[in-house]
Amino acid sequence: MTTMPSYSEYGNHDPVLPDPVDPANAELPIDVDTRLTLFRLQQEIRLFEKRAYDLFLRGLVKGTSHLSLGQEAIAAGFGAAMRPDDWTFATYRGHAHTLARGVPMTPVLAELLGRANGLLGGKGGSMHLTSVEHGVMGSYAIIGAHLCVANGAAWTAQYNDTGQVAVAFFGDGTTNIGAFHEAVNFAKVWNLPTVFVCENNLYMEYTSIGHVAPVPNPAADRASAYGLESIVVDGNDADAVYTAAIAALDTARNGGGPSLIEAKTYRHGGHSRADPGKYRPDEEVAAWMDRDPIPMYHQRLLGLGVDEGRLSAIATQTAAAVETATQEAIDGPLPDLASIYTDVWADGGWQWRN
Amino acid sequence: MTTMPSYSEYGNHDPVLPDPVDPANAELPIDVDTRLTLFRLQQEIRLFEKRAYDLFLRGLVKGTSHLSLGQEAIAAGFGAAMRPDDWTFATYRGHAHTLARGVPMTPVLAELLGRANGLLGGKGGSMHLTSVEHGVMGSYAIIGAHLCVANGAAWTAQYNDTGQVAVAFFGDGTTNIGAFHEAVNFAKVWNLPTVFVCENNLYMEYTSIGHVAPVPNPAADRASAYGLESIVVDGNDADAVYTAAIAALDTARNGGGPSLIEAKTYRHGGHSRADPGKYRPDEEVAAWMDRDPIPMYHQRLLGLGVDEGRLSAIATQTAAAVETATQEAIDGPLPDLASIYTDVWADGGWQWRN
Amino acid sequence: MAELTYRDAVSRGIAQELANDPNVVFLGEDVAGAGGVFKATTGLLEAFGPKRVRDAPISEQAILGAAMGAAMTGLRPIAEIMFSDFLAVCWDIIANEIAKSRYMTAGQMSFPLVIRTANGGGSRFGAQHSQSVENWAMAVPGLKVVAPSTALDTIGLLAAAVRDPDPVIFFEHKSCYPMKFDVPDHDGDIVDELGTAKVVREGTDVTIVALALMVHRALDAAERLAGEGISAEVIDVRSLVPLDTATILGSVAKTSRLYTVEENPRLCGWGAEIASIVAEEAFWDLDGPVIRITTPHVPLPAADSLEDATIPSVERIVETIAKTAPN
Amino acid sequence: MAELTYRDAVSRGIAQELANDPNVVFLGEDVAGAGGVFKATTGLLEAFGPKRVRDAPISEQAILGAAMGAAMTGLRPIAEIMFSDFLAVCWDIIANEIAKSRYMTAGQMSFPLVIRTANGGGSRFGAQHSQSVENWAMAVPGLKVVAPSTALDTIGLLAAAVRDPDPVIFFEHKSCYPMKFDVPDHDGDIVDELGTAKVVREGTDVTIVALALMVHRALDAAERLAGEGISAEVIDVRSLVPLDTATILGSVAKTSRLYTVEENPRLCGWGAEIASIVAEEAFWDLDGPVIRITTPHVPLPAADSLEDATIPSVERIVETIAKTAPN
Ligand SMILES: Cc1ncc(C[n+]2csc(CCOP(=O)(O)OP(=O)(O)O)c2C)c(N)n1
Ligand SMILES: Cc1ncc(C[n+]2csc(CCOP(=O)(O)OP(=O)(O)O)c2C)c(N)n1
Ligand SMILES: [Mg+2]
Ligand SMILES: [Mg+2]
Repeated sequence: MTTMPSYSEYGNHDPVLPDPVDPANAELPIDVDTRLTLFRLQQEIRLFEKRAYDLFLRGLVKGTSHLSLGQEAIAAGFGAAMRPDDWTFATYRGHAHTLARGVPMTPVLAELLGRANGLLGGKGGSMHLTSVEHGVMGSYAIIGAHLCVANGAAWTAQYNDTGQVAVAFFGDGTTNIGAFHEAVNFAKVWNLPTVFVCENNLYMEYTSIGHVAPVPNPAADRASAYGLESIVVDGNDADAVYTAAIAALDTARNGGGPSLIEAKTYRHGGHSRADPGKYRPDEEVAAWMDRDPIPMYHQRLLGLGVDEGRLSAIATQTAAAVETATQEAIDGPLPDLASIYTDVWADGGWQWRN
Repeated sequence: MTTMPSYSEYGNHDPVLPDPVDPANAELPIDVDTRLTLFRLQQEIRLFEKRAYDLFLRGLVKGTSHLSLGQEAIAAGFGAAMRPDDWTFATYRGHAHTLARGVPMTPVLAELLGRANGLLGGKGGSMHLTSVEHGVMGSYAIIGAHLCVANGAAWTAQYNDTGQVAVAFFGDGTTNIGAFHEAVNFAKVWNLPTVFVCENNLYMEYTSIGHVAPVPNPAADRASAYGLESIVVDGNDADAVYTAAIAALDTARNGGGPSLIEAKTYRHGGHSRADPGKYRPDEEVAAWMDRDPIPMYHQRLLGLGVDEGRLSAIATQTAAAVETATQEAIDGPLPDLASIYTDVWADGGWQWRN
Repeated sequence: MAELTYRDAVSRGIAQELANDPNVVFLGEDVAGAGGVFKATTGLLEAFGPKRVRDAPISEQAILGAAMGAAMTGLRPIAEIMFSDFLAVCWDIIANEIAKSRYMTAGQMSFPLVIRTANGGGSRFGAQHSQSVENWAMAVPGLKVVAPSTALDTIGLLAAAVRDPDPVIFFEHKSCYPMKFDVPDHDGDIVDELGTAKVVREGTDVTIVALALMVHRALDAAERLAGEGISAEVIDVRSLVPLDTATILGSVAKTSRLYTVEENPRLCGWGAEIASIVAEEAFWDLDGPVIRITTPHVPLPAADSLEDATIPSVERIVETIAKTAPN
Repeated sequence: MAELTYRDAVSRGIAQELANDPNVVFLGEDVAGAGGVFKATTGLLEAFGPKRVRDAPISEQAILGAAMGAAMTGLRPIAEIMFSDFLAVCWDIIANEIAKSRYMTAGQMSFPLVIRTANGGGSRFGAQHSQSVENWAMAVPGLKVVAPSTALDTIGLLAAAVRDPDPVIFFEHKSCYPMKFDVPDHDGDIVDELGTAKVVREGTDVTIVALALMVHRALDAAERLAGEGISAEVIDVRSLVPLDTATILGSVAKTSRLYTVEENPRLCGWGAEIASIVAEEAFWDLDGPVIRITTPHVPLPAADSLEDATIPSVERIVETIAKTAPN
């Protein structure tokens, strides 16, 4: 008799609760300036994305949008750890990673609104944020591909011996697609300086990762298949992420080849703007909301003796920056329709015939 | 400083030598009739393929062809272990697996010659041997796909609770492609009765698997990534293969889900008819020729007290069958040109318009 | 007569076929528990259970491989590929395996399966979630290709696709999902016929051939052209393979002028195929150039203002025809 | 004047470009140590070393992803996909990523890369190793598409492709590899120009447009047609994107009759695109139907006798034209 796996009801599976915070992370050797940067980056992403969400509700953001609310510590940890000339490869859930590399808020928000002053002049939209100038080498909306593309940048670094590293972010659900396998394997075979970072937020779109992956840690439990070390970090703790990032980046820079890091986290909202996220057990949502990386990090900094005033100043500055960006984005003109016909080719045009 | 992996020269890499035969395999609880079947199947494949090779040299086989000379124990082991209603999914290197399921020699050889009495009327060729009647559900020439397709047959078995099993054969090089990952993972997630059999013959086409895979056992070392057991068998010992096959088939039939088996073996010739196989260290080739599965098995049977006469009778019968098949294939007419326009659709035709 | 959205027509069509034949099964990503990201498959899991309506990992090759292997062994799978852009990640299974295996095996195997996928623009999703790729499928021998424009056609053509013994790629248009249509009351199952185009508006001066969302725009354009004294016949192609060339050639014989309205980018679209058929077989019927109105040969931009100016609009159809048609 | 096979022209072209620019790199399966399964890349590893000529695992998505990422960061990769049929396993990287990323990023990135692949039939390899899929690439905005028919064109167009700042899919025809061609002595690099068709035979009665292997058949057919009193002009399209429509339209203006000879299966081929362009823009020049001579819309059979009767042959070209052309 062949049997189907037992089917736990939708939205009614066992809740997956967060581990308690490891107090040792407060002891990690990270200087206060870096910690303040980590705090600031998380704040920026949080406030920016909350605003983006408000603007959806006001009907100003027309397409889809995928927020990282709750997952900010990962983008911040890597943003602070990466060298300015390192490369980020993000997914459709890429606002956080774009901001974390220093891209200003206005062009990002204007892009979400489809304005001419958008980062991509309105041609890319929320899912394709890119700023080559800041090392943000694209946000990719079809699962898996960008892991392969990141290897190519890493290859350039290896070829030119520049010490640059390519970092690719992706989700738990992505570990099931073929391109994930090809990319990680290829990076190891070619010994490329690529760091693969799985943000395991426990769900693909609406389906629990436990339903669709046969191992508890969908990235880390597969590392050995590529001769890599299994690495799991607390993705809600910026210090833990930062520390793991520094280690993996150093390894890559020094010819030690790729790493695969799995960061456990949770998104506060739904998968995309269309999704209320009702498939998640209440208890699970509540437990993870209690593990919100930002208040937690705020507490940590206070515990480490940082002055509350410095933290609230960062929050205030960030809020002001969001206001400015909002105004500039809303004031942005619509793109020139002629831009439909630009930039297919490197000559700036689109001509396919004479 | 980033470094490239050291590059061992083409055809000059370290030889990979076979393990010695495990004498315990002679003690495996396999009855003599089964062992004679294993012997006969290996003989049939060997003599058939040698003849196929002669016919290439005579210019009668027009396309390409990929032989399993040296790898016969794997097809034989599974052929003997499978239930008649189980399903085989083979690659372009599929003559062996087709014969091992009981498909007669004449239509297989005639197909290689592009004749009307070919298994596929000349429409498929060497790389696509299929006999649904015998459970040979296709030979697939693009790496990886058929592992996914095998799951579909396994799904039907699961859906109808028939106890049938789908067995997919593939090579070491295939473990690097995305479809491998998706297929094995999917089989485990859906708990499907699929048995994945990697015939590790140490080379992809002309490149040593050691150059392009980061783990020593490209299939078995990846099993844990899918929550599966790591299984390596001696692919040149039909008894070892048969025993592993029975175990995996039983597990699958009884609702225990998929297995991934890696069988170590070696091809005697080149990758395909175009390839002299010069990239292989002489010492390596010699050591594996000494480990030829057929003389080895012959010796085993004699050691187990089987009469030499029974073995030579099998050899003689097989040789006669190959002669008959050769004659019937060569005598086969060319396909009717009208067959170009048949069997695109289930109605037998090709019409795409009115 | 009931009102039904195109979106609900999809789930009604699937439900009808699951009820009709116990060998019909349905799989995809987020299709069961979640009812699909477009909410076009809600209620199916509840009605038919997890054995027949099944969620899959993000593994499009595995999904379509499973559909193929199941079809060759007796099931009749319906597989969802969430966005048609993602056909590219499993194109090998579609174009090289599913399409060719019946032929290569001299008819030993059949592939009664349907691949449903959300096609087309208008949702401001950008270049990787908005493509119209029906021409990719049309270009591959061995695939049937269908793209309905209304709720009724969605039910009927989906049923025909599921009951067809060959593989069908079924393109649902994302911008049609929310549209409401009248569906006449009907006893028993709604089952349409593949390979049949529909004259959705009769006319005498020009023939406009359109597909999916573009049918609605062509109809609006025809209405406006009537105001300018041009009588346009509008044909909803519905099925690219098999293709109902008789209906198209018949119309051109009457009007002597052909316009195609395509959402796929310009080069090698289905419009080029139909234009070429007409330029060969109805050449002597033609009174003027065959004109294709297409999305220009560029990837689709994301911003609403840009996207709307890229895909053929009612205005562009009207202007192009008014400028070039005799009246 | 030296004699060179098309096969050797490939390795000469790659070698020229590796020598010309230190940012040019080459990767693929079995391309370095083994010199390629078609022996079209022999000697490159020895001449340029393992840093620039590199073997890859069987991971087409990883290979093209690496090419794409390398191109956006300053290298100029040439990637081999062994058979063009296998483009289907990495079609996402090609059609959704490489083709669109420049546009989506408003020109922030460039993709100066070449994907070389062995295309076409005649080798009795069966339906999964014999396809002509140049039309797949032509249908995707953002890709340039080239297919040479001679050794000289192979060197020159490959060089032009490598030096071009945009992604080029370079289709080499398997049946051309063993063909020998005269290559004039030449000082310095051989560099041709994309987007230029060649009139390879002048004629006055009909225009035959062909690509790759079909150019040779069209030339043979033209020779035979001359014997029947029909003067055929033969155009080698060479580059599908950019497309040299001027040369084609110019020829049709002269002959008033167009025939396309395509190896890709019939529906939505490049012939349909050219036929449609002519039916729109040169309609008043035409004296009769535009006729496409194509592989029928079936997968390719493997047996030599069947394959030869499926792909357009010299006979079929001659018969079709003789039957329909004025003379
Ligand atoms: C090839 C492909 N299949 C399906 C999708 C649709 N899709 C978009 S996001 C997503 C879930 C991804 O889950 P995960 O990798 O966990 O990332 P997360 O969204 O949770 O960050 C899916 C299925 C896609 N974009 N590409
Ligand atoms: C997707 C794809 N890439 C490349 C090839 C060309 N190819 C045919 S066989 C082969 C090597 C396969 O090696 P392995 O899996 O070890 O099987 P073996 O041939 O050794 O039995 C390659 C690269 C192919 N058929 N399909
Ligand atoms: Mg996730
Ligand atoms: Mg091998």
